[in-house]
Amino acid sequence: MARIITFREAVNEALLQEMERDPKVIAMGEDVIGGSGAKGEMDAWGGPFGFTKGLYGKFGDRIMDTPITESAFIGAAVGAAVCGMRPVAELMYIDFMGVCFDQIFNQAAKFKYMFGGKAETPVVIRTSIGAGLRAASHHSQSLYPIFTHIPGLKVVVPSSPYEAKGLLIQAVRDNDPVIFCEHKSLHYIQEDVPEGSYAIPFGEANIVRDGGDVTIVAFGLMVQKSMEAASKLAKEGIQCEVIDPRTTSPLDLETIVESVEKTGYLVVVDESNPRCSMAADISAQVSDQAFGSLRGPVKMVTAPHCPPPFSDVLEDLYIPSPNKITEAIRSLK
Amino acid sequence: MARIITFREAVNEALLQEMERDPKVIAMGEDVIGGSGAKGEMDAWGGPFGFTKGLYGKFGDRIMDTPITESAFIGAAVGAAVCGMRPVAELMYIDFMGVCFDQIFNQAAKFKYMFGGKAETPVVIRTSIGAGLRAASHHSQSLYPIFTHIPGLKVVVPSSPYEAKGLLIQAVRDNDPVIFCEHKSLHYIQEDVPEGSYAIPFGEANIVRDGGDVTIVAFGLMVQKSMEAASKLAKEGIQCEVIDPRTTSPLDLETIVESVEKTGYLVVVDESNPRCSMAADISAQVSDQAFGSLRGPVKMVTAPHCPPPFSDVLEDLYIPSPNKITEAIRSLK
Amino acid sequence: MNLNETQLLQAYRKMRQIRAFEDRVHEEFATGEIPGFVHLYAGEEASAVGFCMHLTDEDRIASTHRGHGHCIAKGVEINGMMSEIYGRRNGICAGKGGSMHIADLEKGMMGANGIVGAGPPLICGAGLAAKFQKNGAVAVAFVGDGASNQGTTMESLNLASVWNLPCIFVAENNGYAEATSSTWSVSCENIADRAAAFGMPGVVVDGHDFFAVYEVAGEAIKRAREGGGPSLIECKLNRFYGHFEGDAQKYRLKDEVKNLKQSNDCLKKFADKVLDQGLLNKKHLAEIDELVAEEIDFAVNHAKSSEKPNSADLLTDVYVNYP
Amino acid sequence: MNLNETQLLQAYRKMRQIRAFEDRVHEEFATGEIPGFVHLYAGEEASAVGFCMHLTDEDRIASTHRGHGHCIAKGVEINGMMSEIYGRRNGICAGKGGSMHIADLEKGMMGANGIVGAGPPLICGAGLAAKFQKNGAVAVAFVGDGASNQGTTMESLNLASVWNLPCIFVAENNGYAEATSSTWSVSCENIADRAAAFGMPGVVVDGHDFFAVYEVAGEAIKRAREGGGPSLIECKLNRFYGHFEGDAQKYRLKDEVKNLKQSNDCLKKFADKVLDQGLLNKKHLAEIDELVAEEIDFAVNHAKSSEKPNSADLLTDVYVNYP
Ligand SMILES: Cc1ncc(C[n+]2csc(CCOP(=O)(O)OP(=O)(O)O)c2C)c(N)n1
Ligand SMILES: Cc1ncc(C[n+]2csc(CCOP(=O)(O)OP(=O)(O)O)c2C)c(N)n1
Ligand SMILES: [Mg+2]
Ligand SMILES: [Mg+2]
Repeated sequence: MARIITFREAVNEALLQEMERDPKVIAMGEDVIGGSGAKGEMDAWGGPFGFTKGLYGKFGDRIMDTPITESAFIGAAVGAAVCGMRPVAELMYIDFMGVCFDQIFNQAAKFKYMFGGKAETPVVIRTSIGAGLRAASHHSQSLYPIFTHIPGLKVVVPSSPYEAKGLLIQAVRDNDPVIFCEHKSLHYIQEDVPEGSYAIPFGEANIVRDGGDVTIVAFGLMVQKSMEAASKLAKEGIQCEVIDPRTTSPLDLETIVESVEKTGYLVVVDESNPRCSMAADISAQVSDQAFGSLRGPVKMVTAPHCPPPFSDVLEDLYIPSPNKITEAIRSLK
Repeated sequence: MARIITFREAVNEALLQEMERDPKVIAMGEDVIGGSGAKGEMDAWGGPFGFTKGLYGKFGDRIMDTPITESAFIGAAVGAAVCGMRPVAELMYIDFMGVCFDQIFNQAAKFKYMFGGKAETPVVIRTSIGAGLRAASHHSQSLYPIFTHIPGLKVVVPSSPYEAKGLLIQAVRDNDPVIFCEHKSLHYIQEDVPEGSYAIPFGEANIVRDGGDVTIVAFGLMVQKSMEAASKLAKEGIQCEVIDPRTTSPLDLETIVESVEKTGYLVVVDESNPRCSMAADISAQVSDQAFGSLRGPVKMVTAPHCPPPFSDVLEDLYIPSPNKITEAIRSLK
Repeated sequence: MNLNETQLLQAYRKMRQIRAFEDRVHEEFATGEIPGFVHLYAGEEASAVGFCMHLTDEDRIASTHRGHGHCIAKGVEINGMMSEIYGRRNGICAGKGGSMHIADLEKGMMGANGIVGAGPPLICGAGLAAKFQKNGAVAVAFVGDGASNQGTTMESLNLASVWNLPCIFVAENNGYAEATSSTWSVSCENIADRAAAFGMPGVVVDGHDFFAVYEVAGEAIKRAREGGGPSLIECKLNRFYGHFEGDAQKYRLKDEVKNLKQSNDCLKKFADKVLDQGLLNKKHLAEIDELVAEEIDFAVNHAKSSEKPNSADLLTDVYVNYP
Repeated sequence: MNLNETQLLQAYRKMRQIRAFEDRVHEEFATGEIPGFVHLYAGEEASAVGFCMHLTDEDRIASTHRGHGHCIAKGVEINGMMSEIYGRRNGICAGKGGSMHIADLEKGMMGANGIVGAGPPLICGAGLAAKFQKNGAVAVAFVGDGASNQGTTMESLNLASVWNLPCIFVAENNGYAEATSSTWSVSCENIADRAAAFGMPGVVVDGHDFFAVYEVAGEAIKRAREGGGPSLIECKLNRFYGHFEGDAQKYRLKDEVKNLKQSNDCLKKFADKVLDQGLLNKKHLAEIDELVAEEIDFAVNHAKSSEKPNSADLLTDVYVNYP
């Protein structure tokens, strides 16, 4: 029996189930409860998007509001992780990473290595990514390539409610630091999601659509856009294979390479800016590993090399669209 | 007549000449003078590597020590730039970016765009990069891919004293924010550097060595390592063309593509970690633009996907070596 | 307090402009025509105006996500602002910035900011520039109570003190950072108490009282202009709307805003005082109210009927030049 | 002060170990055999030992780039430390961390740190974990005077206060951050004065006086264990070497260190007091000195004769698992 819920609800459910399962799981962030110290209701927000709503009622002090001090509370999550807890911290927007990146990339990511293997840092940092809300340059970026660049981090970019639930459960159970990137334009997407708990392993790509003519690799919201493009092209007789790697690090290169060996063509769709991006990363790795199979250049469909603009007209041009994807594919054939 | 000076001296001279030329140029950073408030000598350090030594004697208050608060003083440099000054701030190690990245990537980089073109932010951030000093994970990274990813920033990676002087002079005169990455293993490299002032334009690659068999693109210290590899291979009859793009953003793709059209083979040498790296970036762009000219896969020689290790044995394996470059090239042929 | 009639009229006019601007944006937002995130400054006007009345275009301010009031107080043109909020090509930022990034460097307005706590470092830079430019200018950073905890803010207090910069840090304590009370998030009684930790004067002022703000601001600014260094001033005030447009405000008591509007409206307080003391008369104020209503009306109509950016604009102004 | 003989011997032994360790590393560094950047703690021993004497393995500390003293005080094994500093495979971090990253989580030592100000947020996390684990543990962050200005440190003071964490922040004010005087970089009289800005007790203590540190530390730690929340304690002390090995120290007066060693050596002060008061005798101390000298000698020889890592180690321990 189908149980249709939103991405938001899927994330909430994953958190709830993991907090029920393991008392070591705690959560923290700015207004993840909402109302601390105020005279009105507690749990007034549940995070700016309501993702953590209701957890306070169920888990009390295991979920904590924080002052606006990302270095301190993300660092606290990292420190608590190394001391045996399993914190899930919310970095409200990935755009805010610039005030707390050190605790993520020099501390969490490197402890295990620097300490000769003797540390584990099972922290999850949930954060929202992506353009589309007319939220302008400081609230619309897709900075996961920066996190992907850092050895020691795992980076997850879920593409749907089903994926979000299973991947977040895995993130909480995972023993390495995980950056979990929730695209703001997916929040209200709905789909059938099992009520029970399930974990989707990291580093295993999902072949969302089979096809023999061209391989599309896409992340997060871009999987949806790629599926639209694939449907259009199918009508013209071009069969796209759409691959959602789920995690940028680790990356399931094997599945991508296998597909390219079959299709001979690859298009990577990535909402981040183009330079040193995931699109470039996958293009380069596939060129390296499957050069002989490529029958045309790997095409990259990304945001342009500019900050996310505010105005709707410009923002719509900024975000990779199904049209741009179909154009890229047509340019190959 | 040859005038042989070190990289360190070349940088010092560039700063000195620009500060003499333009009273708007000011400099700041932790111990860039050294001795503020102390009872001993002023100008006791001139920066941890002595790069700014002597400037205090010449320019007094135009060079400033700072407390250890990178967000505040890098942000102050950015703010002063937008208010008509031309600050050169020293971020001692690029590894420290995590405590001040916001002021760089959300503020400096985006002002012009967000403000509809009405701001200019001519700030230079000098910083040291690279492994080799056994300085371990927090003092050895080559994080320029992260800065290259950000629209609005320019990123310079000089490869020699001559290059450093000309590129830093350009950086100070440039009207956009510039990240200037000085490799620690280049500090004492010497070469002939003109005494007079000269600017090397951004986005114009330098063909360091001509060759028809394979193109090597390399940055910073890696140019030197690539030249070693090229000399070795020349003895075996393989002629490498070695290209130093000088700036990763803007990138002179044209020169690289022209070379690849000639040689058919490309190896990119990049000391940063491999994922979403400059190696991947150039590989992907060349594959896109010159697919038809490539006669083999683009090979990437980078640091592995791990933090920089401390022990000399491990660090030597971490840094791309001439050997690894020649191996990559031999694997092509 | 030595404000002449012209100044009093100006103060009232600015505060009324801000209020009318915000009330109208609130209404217009509800129609769905204004895109993005909008944070309104209504209720806090006395702070922005009390400070900016002392400033010229050479003096700089840095603002927050809640920036409309600071912009207007600093002289940013209202039509350009409204067009910007509507994402139009003739917006003050060409439609690229929106509500959270309005800036006008010619007016000394260094930008609203999407990053909490990003302003204070920038203002250290503005203060530093003023020192080198020897123009006697000062630089003012407005931050919220939430932002007052941010490391960037506290680092800046220290830097401004160490470098003896002509900077003023204004903590606008409106009681909340989003849904979190400042009584909870700020670990000391008054934000201004933190001034002692940075060797500078700290003053708490009633942010609903324009005259009190004006006076305290004047002293700090004078001191800074004369080389006396930075200050930290906390304005205790209230916001009349939610954190952002769309906020259900359940963290507030039911009648909180209603009561605040009655007891702590800076515009009402201002009017009462100037009328009481016979400094201005009712006609003065009524004329301004009417004029401002027309201005805002015009700005909205102007914005709505203005063109949106076109596709060629997407890639302009990323760099001054990029080969 | 209620230290029995065993405790006094332990205190002296730890301080002597640190001193001997650092003096020896200083010598060995000069031979060129020790790679990388090394920052020595000699002169500051009373702080690390004065605090760590109150702690068990369940209690956590976070250290700085100048970490050897904190490690030894917290019980990290000296041979493993020395091997680490020499980059050997049997180093406490398998040769991957080096001097700036020595850690031993089993001993509650969360790491030296290459990033100034990185420790305090981590210590908030350790304090938080202790709260959930209900083990009565506390968490102590050591920071320098330079680090005390860093935003991360001040944010952590606020967070620890707001969350009422069992954390102690120890500002080791040795007068300098690199070549910069703390009288210049810290914009108030005492770092401990900043405690008021975060609603916690702040205490200044003579960091050359083990007994004074021990007492102040004990109170703060007791308070934290009992749920009374965080404290900020400033130890005024001195470092006997340069910022790092190789520092010419021109920012110091010529005889500064020489004089300090005479007047402000925590080991001398300790010895004088315990001998004066007849708490220990000369033989006690001499035995320890000798024992420690042997320990350090052994550690150095052991390190030098130990294997370096091998190439297979390069890619291990980046992740717990990575498919
Ligand atoms: C670095 C950063 N963290 C969090 C946010 C999200 N955010 C935007 S406004 C805000 C609350 C700010 O509160 P305060 O400083 O009191 O200003 P007010 O909204 O009350 O004017 C938060 C948490 C942000 N924009 N930037
Ligand atoms: C974020 C950061 N900024 C700068 C540095 C470089 N640095 C290392 S130690 C140091 C001085 C620290 O001074 P203090 O905190 O007083 O500690 P001390 O060295 O005196 O023990 C500096 C500036 C760093 N490692 N990290
Ligand atoms: Mg507020
Ligand atoms: Mg110090």
